[in-house]
Amino acid sequence: MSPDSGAAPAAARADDVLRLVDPAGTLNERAAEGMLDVTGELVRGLYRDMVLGRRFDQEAYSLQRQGELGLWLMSLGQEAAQAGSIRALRADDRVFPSYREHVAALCRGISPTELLSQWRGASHGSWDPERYHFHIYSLVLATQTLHAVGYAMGVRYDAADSVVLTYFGDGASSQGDASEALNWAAVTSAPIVFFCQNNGWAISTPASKQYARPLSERAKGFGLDAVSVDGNDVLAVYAATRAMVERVRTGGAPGLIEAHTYRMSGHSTSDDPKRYRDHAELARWEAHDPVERVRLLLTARGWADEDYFATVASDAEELAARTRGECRALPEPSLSDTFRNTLCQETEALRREREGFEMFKESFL
Amino acid sequence: MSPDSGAAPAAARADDVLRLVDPAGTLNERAAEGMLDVTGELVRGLYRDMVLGRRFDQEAYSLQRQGELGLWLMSLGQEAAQAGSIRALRADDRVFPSYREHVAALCRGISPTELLSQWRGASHGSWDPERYHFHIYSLVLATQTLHAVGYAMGVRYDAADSVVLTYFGDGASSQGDASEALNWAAVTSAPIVFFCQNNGWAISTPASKQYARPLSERAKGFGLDAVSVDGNDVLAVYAATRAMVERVRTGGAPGLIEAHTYRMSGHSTSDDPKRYRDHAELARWEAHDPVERVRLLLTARGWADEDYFATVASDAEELAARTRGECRALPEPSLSDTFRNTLCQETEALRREREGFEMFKESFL
Amino acid sequence: MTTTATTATTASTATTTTLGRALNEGLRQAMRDDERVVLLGEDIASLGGVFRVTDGLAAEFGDRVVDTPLAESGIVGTAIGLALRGYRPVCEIQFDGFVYPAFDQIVSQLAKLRARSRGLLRLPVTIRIPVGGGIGAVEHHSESNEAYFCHTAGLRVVACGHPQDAYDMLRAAIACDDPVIFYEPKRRYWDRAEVDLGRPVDGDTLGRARILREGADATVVAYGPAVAVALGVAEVAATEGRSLEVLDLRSLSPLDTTELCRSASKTGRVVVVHEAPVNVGLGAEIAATVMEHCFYDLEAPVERVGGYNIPYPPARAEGDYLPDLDRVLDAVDRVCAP
Amino acid sequence: MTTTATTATTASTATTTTLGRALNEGLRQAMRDDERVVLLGEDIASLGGVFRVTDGLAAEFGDRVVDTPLAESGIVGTAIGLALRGYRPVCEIQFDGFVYPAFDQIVSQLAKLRARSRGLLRLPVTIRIPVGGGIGAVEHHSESNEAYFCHTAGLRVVACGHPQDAYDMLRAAIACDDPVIFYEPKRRYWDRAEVDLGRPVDGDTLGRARILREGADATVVAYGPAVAVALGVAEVAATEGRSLEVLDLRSLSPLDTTELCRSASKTGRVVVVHEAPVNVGLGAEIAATVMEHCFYDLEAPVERVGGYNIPYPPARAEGDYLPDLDRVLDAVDRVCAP
Ligand SMILES: Cc1ncc(C[n+]2csc(CCOP(=O)(O)OP(=O)(O)O)c2C)c(N)n1
Ligand SMILES: Cc1ncc(C[n+]2csc(CCOP(=O)(O)OP(=O)(O)O)c2C)c(N)n1
Ligand SMILES: [Mg+2]
Ligand SMILES: [Mg+2]
Repeated sequence: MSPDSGAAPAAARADDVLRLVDPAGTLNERAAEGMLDVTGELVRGLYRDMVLGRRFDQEAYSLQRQGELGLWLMSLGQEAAQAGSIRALRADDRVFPSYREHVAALCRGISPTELLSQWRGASHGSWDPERYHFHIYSLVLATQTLHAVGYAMGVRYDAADSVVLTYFGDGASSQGDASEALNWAAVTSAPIVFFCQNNGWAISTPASKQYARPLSERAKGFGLDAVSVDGNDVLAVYAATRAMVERVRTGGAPGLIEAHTYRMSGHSTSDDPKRYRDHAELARWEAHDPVERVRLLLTARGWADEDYFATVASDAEELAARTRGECRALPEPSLSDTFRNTLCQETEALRREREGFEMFKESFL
Repeated sequence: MSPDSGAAPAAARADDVLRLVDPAGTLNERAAEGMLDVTGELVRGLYRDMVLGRRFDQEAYSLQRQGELGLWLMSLGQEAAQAGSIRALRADDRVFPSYREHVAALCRGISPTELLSQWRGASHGSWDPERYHFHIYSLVLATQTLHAVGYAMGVRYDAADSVVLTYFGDGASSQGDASEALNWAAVTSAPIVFFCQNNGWAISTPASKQYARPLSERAKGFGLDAVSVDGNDVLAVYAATRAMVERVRTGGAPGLIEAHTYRMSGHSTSDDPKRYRDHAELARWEAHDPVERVRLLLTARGWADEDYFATVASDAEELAARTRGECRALPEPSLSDTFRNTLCQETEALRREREGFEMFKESFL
Repeated sequence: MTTTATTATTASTATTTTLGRALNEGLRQAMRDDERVVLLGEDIASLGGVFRVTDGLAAEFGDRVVDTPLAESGIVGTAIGLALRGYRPVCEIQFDGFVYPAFDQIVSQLAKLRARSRGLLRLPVTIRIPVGGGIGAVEHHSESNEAYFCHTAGLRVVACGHPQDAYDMLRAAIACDDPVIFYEPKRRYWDRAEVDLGRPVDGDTLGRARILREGADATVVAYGPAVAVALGVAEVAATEGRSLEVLDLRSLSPLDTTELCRSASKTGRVVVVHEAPVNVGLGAEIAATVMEHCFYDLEAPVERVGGYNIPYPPARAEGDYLPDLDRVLDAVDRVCAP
Repeated sequence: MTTTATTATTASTATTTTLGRALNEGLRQAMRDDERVVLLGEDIASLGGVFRVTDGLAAEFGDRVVDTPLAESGIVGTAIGLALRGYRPVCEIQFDGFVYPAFDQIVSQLAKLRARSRGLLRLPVTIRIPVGGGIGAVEHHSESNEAYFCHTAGLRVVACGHPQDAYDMLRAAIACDDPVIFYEPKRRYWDRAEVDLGRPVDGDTLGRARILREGADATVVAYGPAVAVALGVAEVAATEGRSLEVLDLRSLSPLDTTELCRSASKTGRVVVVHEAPVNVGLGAEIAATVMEHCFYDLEAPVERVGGYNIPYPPARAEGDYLPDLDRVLDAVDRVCAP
């Protein structure tokens, strides 16, 4: 691997990376034993999550190209890492995402409108974190990891048994905040799981320029429990996350999961990955597609037939159609709302400023 | 060890902590072999450094009590960690200290006046970093670790063979900057050694509230080479530092040394350690004094006689007298100097402001 | 945890105490009244903080007083998380100069999260910062950085100037559902005064400026540590036959423009005093605001007396840096010149 | 590394190009002239930066263009270390809203190290920051945070408004021995103009404001992205028979008080335009300064047109937030009202 490339597919990696299903769809029964009861229902559900997530991402991408969104950050290729981890949580386990967790968000019930609003420029964050137990996106890298730790301290104060999970990237790991969070969690034994989607790249910067040792080792150095998983293997991600979350729920030390995956698109619709990475790398990863191997597994086991696949495909198309429709119908934001949402109790000064703005605006009507 | 205490003396620690001389002054020949050629000259020199450093610290403490200094941060107990590490460097190896490295500073030839100036309130930093290859103190914790890494990148650009060493504390290790620096050094393979004086406390906060795993393990997790040493054993510190510095000088990966030592005084002359720690802990550490064990070794080996000890003691008194005299003679700072030192090229705006100040001040003469 | 009822106020709660102690009592009372108030900071538990403002609170409230790892971004970042969980964290920043590592968490997260979430999130976080110079401290321990936070939308910024306000304003800050940067004038921690520790929480103390001394010839506007200087100036000026009005801003953002402009229009002459550098400081906003609203009432340009545009000097030169009686009187002379 | 001779300026170096390209050429020339100039930033090497300002430089200068780990405090902190070793680092902050993690390194280290070392240390560090809104970006990508740095003693803060200044000022910033915060108006990166790429380095471009258009009735003061707005306003006002003077500040700290006050005294009416929130913004300093020096020449209070005191809004509402032609013309009407 040249020093200037993102991570290699997990296949080429050391044995300490957990994998249950290989790219050919073969389930490693021995590895799964004791970790996971692999049922058709479970695998079908995860497959559906991934297919819908991918279709949604593709639709959002098109909407950006059509000028309906200002920007889109694609989740293509990271479906397994997201669906596998979010489905391993209880509905009331609190999630602090970064900004690319669209598949996870959909699994939590967040609607296409709520997800697109921010990228259309209609809001900065639109869903109610309380309703979905899923915080709004954080664009300033790694800041959410500290929020997650604080929230987990609160869970501990409340003697509640929910667990907090925070997503962050290989690039974000270099921020001081990320390290402060890992350390803080270890020191306070807060009920939290850090989930790193290591997709090999931070915009144009390969993971090899981001760190010298795997992030899972860093986490151990801070005193966290840590595991590495094939992030394109949804069952491995699911199993590893569930095991860690349940351990943390019952008082175990906080942990980190490093999921090795790949950002198959550019960083965003503004990015041109051809400027900094080889097509060959992408091709290598295409052979490790997270969705395909699950389809193969479902077929091989007879857990799903063509009807099932057709239903999922048509559900995906329906989601895409809904996404298109709702995106265009998104209401325009108003500055008055930003004024009103700046503080809980609008100050006199702010009210005067808002009224001045509104009067001026009206003077043009 | 209760969770609310600083670290225990290295004696009570695991075997992976390097020690060459025990508190009874016995040299572990086997451990030293290959690492260090222990000569009378070497040990006498380090002994002298420590005695002078301790006497200087004591004098500064008195000066503060007499109102000559605004504040003093005592180095008592950390003489071995400092003398052992600084003496393992070449004179042109650049040092980025924190703020308690008085013994190291004296070893580099920095004068008592230069050291006291800041604590008397006569300057913020008074010596020339270029002259002593020793940066001014950094009071904002861990910030200097990044400066050190940047400087080391410059050394590498210059294809020079000097090494950078930066001091920081157990408390400072929790700052985001410290982690960014460890990671940055590992990624760039910068020629740097991080030297942590883990003295068990950050003001009133015990190391047990600062991290969950030893800092040396954290460093390894970032991809640095790391060792733990008995920080009260000057030969162990010297040997470990020299080995690591020479490895780094010849192209080895950057490293971290965690020296377990103890802050035998309060955090500063403003601090009252009785509020937060047991006298018993101090007593335990007194039995591990860094100076005493070297005296015992020198005596046992016949490397020093009473005459020698008397000479060192009188040199120490001379240093103390000089310290007293020079402190009182320190010139008062002037605001005009701060004006002139704010920018290299004084702007018109600043010149006008300075002249305004000077005229106003003169109007009272 | 559940919120207990507010403790009843009793009749005889007035006592003579220091500003630091008044803050301590304010924290204690807030923690007794609401179990969701938690304290985060460096050395605030067993030590009681380097200025002892949290003295005794760990003993009474146990793990609700947290000695954190040494990381200011972590302090504010985790406080945000706690607030999202329904807590009311009060953070202590050990000294003014150590708030900068937390700047991103304050400016991009704490201040903006409510607007970013379309008003769905509440961030009742108080950040206590001992502020200013005059105690002979080493570098980074005498900073006045209020202008940074005043310029940041989404924060409320306040500074107390004497013991009663310290108590009242701190309680109001903790009760406020919005983030508050709470400045404590460190060289006034030991100032003593009669303080009523039984006053009910009054949100108004957080937003209203207050006339501390009425006067006719000019207004001296001050806040935090400079309030005592302004009062001293008024004393001296009175002996010279000059009647100065002293306005304690208390709220630095938003400004109480009504009270400020009322006084400015009345006297027609304004001097602003603060320790922070004058350049792009809060005094500039006050001057611009007064000009905007009282242009035709002003007899002279607003004078600003504050720090120079240089880093805070070594302690033995700080006397020349801090706005003192002489410099403020000189400015008063200038605005009053015919 | 040794410093090579300054490349000779040739006669025909004028070319039509964009502001972004002018910056790129400025960096290239600076790196050719002085081997101690090194670039640090995220995605600046193979990608050439998200705005392509460093395009092609890694190919020409190899390891002097560093794709750093993703950590802004690290970028500025290591730049300081490099400067102490004798280098002249130029840091790129990817977007304005990402400079805050580096705030402590900028404010307590970069700005203060020279004073802290009694003038023994030099910190020739340039920090390039694409600034401001108007490009339909997501949150944290449209911030105008110059006031924070202007209020910080020990820094020079500049903003370029058009391609020639972009080139000249960047070269002067890199040549300056003091730290410079260099703002690039991101929505003007694609503005084209004739630029002379052969001009010698001239420190004056760093400190001097410039009159871009002479006028008699009022002065519009602007900088960075607002300069084009101000010029547009002057165009429109001219058609209405009003003659506006347009002053491009260029240097935000220190202010060129001489030029500012000359123009203010001449027209007697001043409107300041910037994108940052007005509250405790640079406009406040300009208003206060003008009042202080030109009190008796002023016909009306200085008007400030800028961002409201709220976090930057979602992109589809930014048109209402940014000072535009209408809002500035409205302010011009106010200052010109009899
Ligand atoms: C503090 C900060 N600095 C810079 C950026 C600009 N930026 C946005 S995404 C990104 C790369 C992030 O990489 P990674 O953490 O690996 O996440 P990924 O995009 O791969 O999901 C950068 C540099 C930012 N958002 N925040
Ligand atoms: C960023 C920052 N926060 C807080 C402080 C206040 N402070 C000064 S020393 C200290 C404890 C430092 O402990 P450690 O790093 O272990 O060094 P030691 O004092 O033990 O040598 C604290 C909290 C500071 N100087 N800088
Ligand atoms: Mg990534
Ligand atoms: Mg310590």
